[in-house]
Amino acid sequence: MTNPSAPGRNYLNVDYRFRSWLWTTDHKRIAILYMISVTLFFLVGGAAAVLFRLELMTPRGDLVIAETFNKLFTLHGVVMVFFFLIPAIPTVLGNFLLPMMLGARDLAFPRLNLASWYIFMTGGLLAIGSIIAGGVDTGWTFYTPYSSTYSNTNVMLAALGAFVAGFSSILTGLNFIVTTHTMRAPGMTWFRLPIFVWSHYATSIIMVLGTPVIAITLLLVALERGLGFGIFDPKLGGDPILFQHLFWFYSHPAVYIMVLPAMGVVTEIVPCFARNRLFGYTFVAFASLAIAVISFFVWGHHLFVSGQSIYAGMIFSVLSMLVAVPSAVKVFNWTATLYRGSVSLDTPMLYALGFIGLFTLGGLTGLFLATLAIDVHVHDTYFIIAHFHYIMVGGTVMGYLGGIHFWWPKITGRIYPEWWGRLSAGIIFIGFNLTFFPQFVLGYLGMPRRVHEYVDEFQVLNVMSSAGASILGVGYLIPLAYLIWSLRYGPVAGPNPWRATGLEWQTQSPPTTFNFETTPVVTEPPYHYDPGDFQMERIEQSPGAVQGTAR
Amino acid sequence: MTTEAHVAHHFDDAEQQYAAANLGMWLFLATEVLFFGGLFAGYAQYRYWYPTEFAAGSRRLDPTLGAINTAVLLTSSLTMALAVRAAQTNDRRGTVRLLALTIVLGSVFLGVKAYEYYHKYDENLIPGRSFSLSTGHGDSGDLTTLDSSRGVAEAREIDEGPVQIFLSFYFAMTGLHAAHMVIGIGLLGALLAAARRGAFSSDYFTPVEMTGLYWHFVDIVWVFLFPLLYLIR
Amino acid sequence: MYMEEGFRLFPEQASSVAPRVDALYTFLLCVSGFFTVAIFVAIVYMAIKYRHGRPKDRPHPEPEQLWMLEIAWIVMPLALTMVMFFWGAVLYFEIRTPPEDAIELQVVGKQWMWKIYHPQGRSEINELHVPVGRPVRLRMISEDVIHSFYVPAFRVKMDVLPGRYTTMWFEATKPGEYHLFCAEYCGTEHANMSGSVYAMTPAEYAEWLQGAPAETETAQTAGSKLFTQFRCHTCHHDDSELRSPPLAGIFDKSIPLADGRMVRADDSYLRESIVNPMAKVTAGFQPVMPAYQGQLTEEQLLLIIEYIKSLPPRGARGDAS
Amino acid sequence: MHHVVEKKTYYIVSAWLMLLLVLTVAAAQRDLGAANVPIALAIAIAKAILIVLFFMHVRYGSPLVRLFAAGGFFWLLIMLGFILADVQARFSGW
Ligand code: HEA
Ligand code: HEA
Ligand code: HEC
Ligand code: CUA
Ligand SMILES: [Cu+2]
Repeated sequence: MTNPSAPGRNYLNVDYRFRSWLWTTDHKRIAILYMISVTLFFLVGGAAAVLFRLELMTPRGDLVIAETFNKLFTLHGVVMVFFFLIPAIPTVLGNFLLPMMLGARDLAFPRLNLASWYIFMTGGLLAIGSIIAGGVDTGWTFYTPYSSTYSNTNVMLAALGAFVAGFSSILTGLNFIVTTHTMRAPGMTWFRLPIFVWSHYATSIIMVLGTPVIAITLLLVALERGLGFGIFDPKLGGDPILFQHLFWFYSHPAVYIMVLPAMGVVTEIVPCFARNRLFGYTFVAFASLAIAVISFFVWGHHLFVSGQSIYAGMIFSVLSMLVAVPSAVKVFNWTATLYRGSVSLDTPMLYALGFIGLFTLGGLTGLFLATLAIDVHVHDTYFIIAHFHYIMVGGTVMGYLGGIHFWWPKITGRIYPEWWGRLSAGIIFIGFNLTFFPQFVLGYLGMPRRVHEYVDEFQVLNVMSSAGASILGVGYLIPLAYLIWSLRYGPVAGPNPWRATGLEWQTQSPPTTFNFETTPVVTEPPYHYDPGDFQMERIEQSPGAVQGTAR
Repeated sequence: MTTEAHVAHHFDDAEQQYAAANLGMWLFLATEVLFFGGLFAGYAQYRYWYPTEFAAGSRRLDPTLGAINTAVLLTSSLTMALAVRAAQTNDRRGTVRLLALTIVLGSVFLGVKAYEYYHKYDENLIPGRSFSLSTGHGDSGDLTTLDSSRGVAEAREIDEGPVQIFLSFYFAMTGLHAAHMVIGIGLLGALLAAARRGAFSSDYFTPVEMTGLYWHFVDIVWVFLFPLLYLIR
Repeated sequence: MYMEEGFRLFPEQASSVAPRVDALYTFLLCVSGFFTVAIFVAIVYMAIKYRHGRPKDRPHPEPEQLWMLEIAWIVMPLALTMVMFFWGAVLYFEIRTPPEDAIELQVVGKQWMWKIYHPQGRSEINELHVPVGRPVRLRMISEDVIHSFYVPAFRVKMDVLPGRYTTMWFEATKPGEYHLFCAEYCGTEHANMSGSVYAMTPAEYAEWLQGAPAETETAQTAGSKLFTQFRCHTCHHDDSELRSPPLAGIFDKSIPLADGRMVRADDSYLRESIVNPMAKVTAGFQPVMPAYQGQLTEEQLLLIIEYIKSLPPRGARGDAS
Repeated sequence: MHHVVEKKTYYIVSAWLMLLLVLTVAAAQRDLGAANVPIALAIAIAKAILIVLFFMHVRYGSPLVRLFAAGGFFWLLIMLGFILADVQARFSGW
């Protein structure tokens, strides 16, 4: 191994051997490992979506039989949730940036961090194994007694996969929390932390305190299938609703694991491209924590028609309303950040603004669901599907892509092609809305979810949705292509192409193994952008970009 | 042995490293609380629904063995705490001995547990298809009431379903606890080896202390399991 | 057949709650529309007005935090959500509490069909005939996994659970044929666990009931036969008061339990008292009743319970203390 | 942070733990009606608190450690509280 701090060295070119990647403890290299893994999982989940969206073009089940269809949406849900969206931002961008934003040399437990990746991959392989062995057909929610007794598919493998991946999530969260507490650079007080760090801190709380509950729940399902335990079996007097309580105790907070990090990304991007300070920093910071904490009090809103008592339903409804308020605060503050700024619409900014708009729509439709009387009608219909894809795909995936573009120069040292970036952001926005907006209408019309055949009158909207999905799929493939292309042919970026604040931009791109030559000292609050500073150079024309830092 | 030798490259000093390890361990334990917590929640619900059956199931366990095991485990916690103290005070021989003692006590606990499990197996009390309350040659005086051979009019037949749920909880909770014990003993074994090499001193005893935290936590879980499983009337 | 209804954006309103749910829905649409448009417009407007490369002498923005503004946009959404909550909760309470005078039908869900029993004895599969203008209450249970009974045109839905009764009610307002779906995923043929609800004028409904095959017996008669067949009557007869509680008129009464708790003798309680009598032993009696778990199907249980409920009350019992 | 606890303290705590063990077994022999469960739980909680404070050094730890130690249990209470509230409500036929 060559000296990591020799000039011209960075974390990427310090060692090329394959082994040096598999045994790395460098948080940045681990982030790259994760990036490759979750992208593959995304393609697997997306391919399943393509297949079942094709099936849904016609009201009859003519492309795949019922069993296959059920396995497809289960695969899609499980892979997208547990192996793509939950890890996506924390383990890729979080891993890469959190230590740098704090001014630290690494996460507190680098070896644990690598272990998390291995655990994650083990879980992923188990899940993929369950597909190869014939698939699973329970839906990502694994409701008992269907999953525990009736389904004759590979529920055990899939549940164990999610169980194992859960531990990776727990360890990542633990690592982040400890790092944030103990590894901040001198002068980096809590209120000088970028919101990205606050969001990841809040996310980590959920990971650490929520994930173990799903772990034990899935373990019990596995025990019930494998050894004949009887905790959820109604034949023995077991309560089917208990499983739902335990499942959603984690899985509701988990939806905020999926959205909080994206909110963090957006909060970094918006001030930078508005050249303006973040509006209401303290409110945005505390809103993250508030969301994380309140999220643990609302899980029962998934059980409004499941036989949960009416009174529990009412309590959960009112608490669900409360969780919307901090989200609203964030949306308003982001919007206000544009005020009197100097806005440029580069690709990351397009994604960030897309996030704000689509998250707003998705979140507001969440309020429909939290409103008891409406949920009775739309529960388990396509309205739900539309709601959460607006947040998870329109919101989080947009946020993730925005973040990838924003920090791509830092991660790789190269600039992606801006024109292609804007084009694909536009395609994704249009394709997305075409896919999922009709589903709101379908849902209110009463089309149940998880069906491969449906009544004829729903066909028109379904065709629109499938058409949108194909546009969306193309939209996702374009960045995949040009980002890989830019690794070799993209212009060299230089340390701070966006002229952004934040410690991660104060070091070379790509950074060295230990991030900073000397531990930085922080003297200012974050986001000290100046809108008067309108001569920001366009990066494409930037002549003075430092040569030779990239590979 | 200097302090700095143990500081990993990314930490500034030993203090920071210790704080990180300590916080990390506590967070891990918080995770563990909720891991077991899922079981406790289910347990609470069913115990509330099926008090009679839970009592009947509990009577099939042996409270004496449970109490002995509790005492063993509480003692092992003491030896563990003393082992940490020995490490803190540079008492190398003490550390080694106390760690060894803790391992022994932990193993005794597991031995008793294994014996109990075997007994349950013998009595057909393992949840599953072969589960049955009436077959087997149990020791409980209540068995008379479970005798299903009498006529319908007299039979006081207890519903086996919820009893099976109770035993499912028994095995899931104690099984998970035992798994934690096994891991704990493994960790202690590694510590023991390191302690014999003289790895720990008043400058550096973090691994001993962290393993201690884990061990005490496992003890706490048992402190709740014992009355909830063995002592229902 | 459905095609003639053609393409539409809003579902049919065919029950008494449907217009009220739609009104609430419209309110939420307006709130959402307002905020979505406001935010889109704000973003687009500012992105243009303050666009980069349009140098203006812009003073530094206001101090970082404007407390009044922040508080305003905390309080305003909070107030709006509370309106949503109360409105929704009141309506939900109604949707979940059936009126007293409802006709009661029994529904059994199993993979992958619906079976429905009318009190007069007629039963049907994957079809439900109801009169308009009368509240109808469904008492539902599943033989296997969780299902969910869903009639979009009525805006009602309720999960159907194994091992426990759930109820649902509606009052159809418009004669016609409507979709019936299973909304909770229940396995391979979940998509086809569907059928139709026929809302009929009361006259038609009466006629339809008459159309039952000749030998059909009412639920109560069938239940009473089972009651004898399973030898329940050996213990529970008119003057059994000493050994076992008489069952006449216990429905919906508060029952004191041996361990001091009180329960309401609803359908779920009655069912549990039969399949697992030990769970809730009635105060003052020995727990000698055998458990019928696994011996009676849900259908048989439904019928027996119908029979028990039909027994006329016999004076002061059950609502002691 | 590196507080060394007196051996005596450990022995005393240990003696208390054993005493509580005897107490809980004794209490279980008697039929205390509805009080049985609360008493058993109270004793278990007392034991747990002793262990956490002394054996696990929380009494000597930083406020942050105390917060983390309490956090897990608090979250457990959230879960238990809501699930049992629903169970109770369903039991009463609400
Ligand atoms: C990232 C994921 C994510 C996020 C962030 C959310 C956020 C929210 N969700 Fe969603 N939800 C899911 C993912 C997500 N959800 C998934 C996956 C499911 C289905 C699971 C399954 O069954 O498979 C689901 C299901 C679901 C249900 C259950 C429906 C059912 O099955 O019957 C409910 C019910 O209350 C609900 C509510 C909410 C609410 C109130 C929010 C709130 O947090 C939203 C808050 C945001 C806003 C409100 C927008 C911003 C605010 C403004 C622009 C200001 C104006 C605001 C006001 C007037 C208040 N969601
Ligand atoms: C968290 C993330 C996430 C993401 C990113 C997505 C992405 C998408 N989802 Fe998914 N979805 C869920 C989470 C997610 N979903 C969950 C949790 C469920 C519930 C599951 C359940 O009920 O259990 C669900 C359910 C669900 C349904 C309902 C299924 C049903 O109930 O019957 C539908 C229907 O349209 C759908 C569509 C889509 C589409 C079109 C995309 C698109 O955004 C996907 C776009 C991506 C691509 C198109 C991939 C690009 C790659 C290629 C094109 C290569 C293809 C290669 C080959 C074909 C060889 N999803
Ligand atoms: C061996 C006698 C016996 C037989 C046979 C029997 N029961 Fe019972 N039943 C009892 C006793 C005693 C009780 C009260 C104690 C209890 O709740 O377990 C009871 C309670 C009940 C209750 C609860 C009543 C209340 O007041 O709470 C119902 C309902 C019931 N039985 C229905 C049935 C049905 C239906 C059958 C037949 C399928 C049946 N029983 C057979 C003895 C019997
Ligand atoms: Cu029955 Cu879906
Ligand atoms: Cu939720």
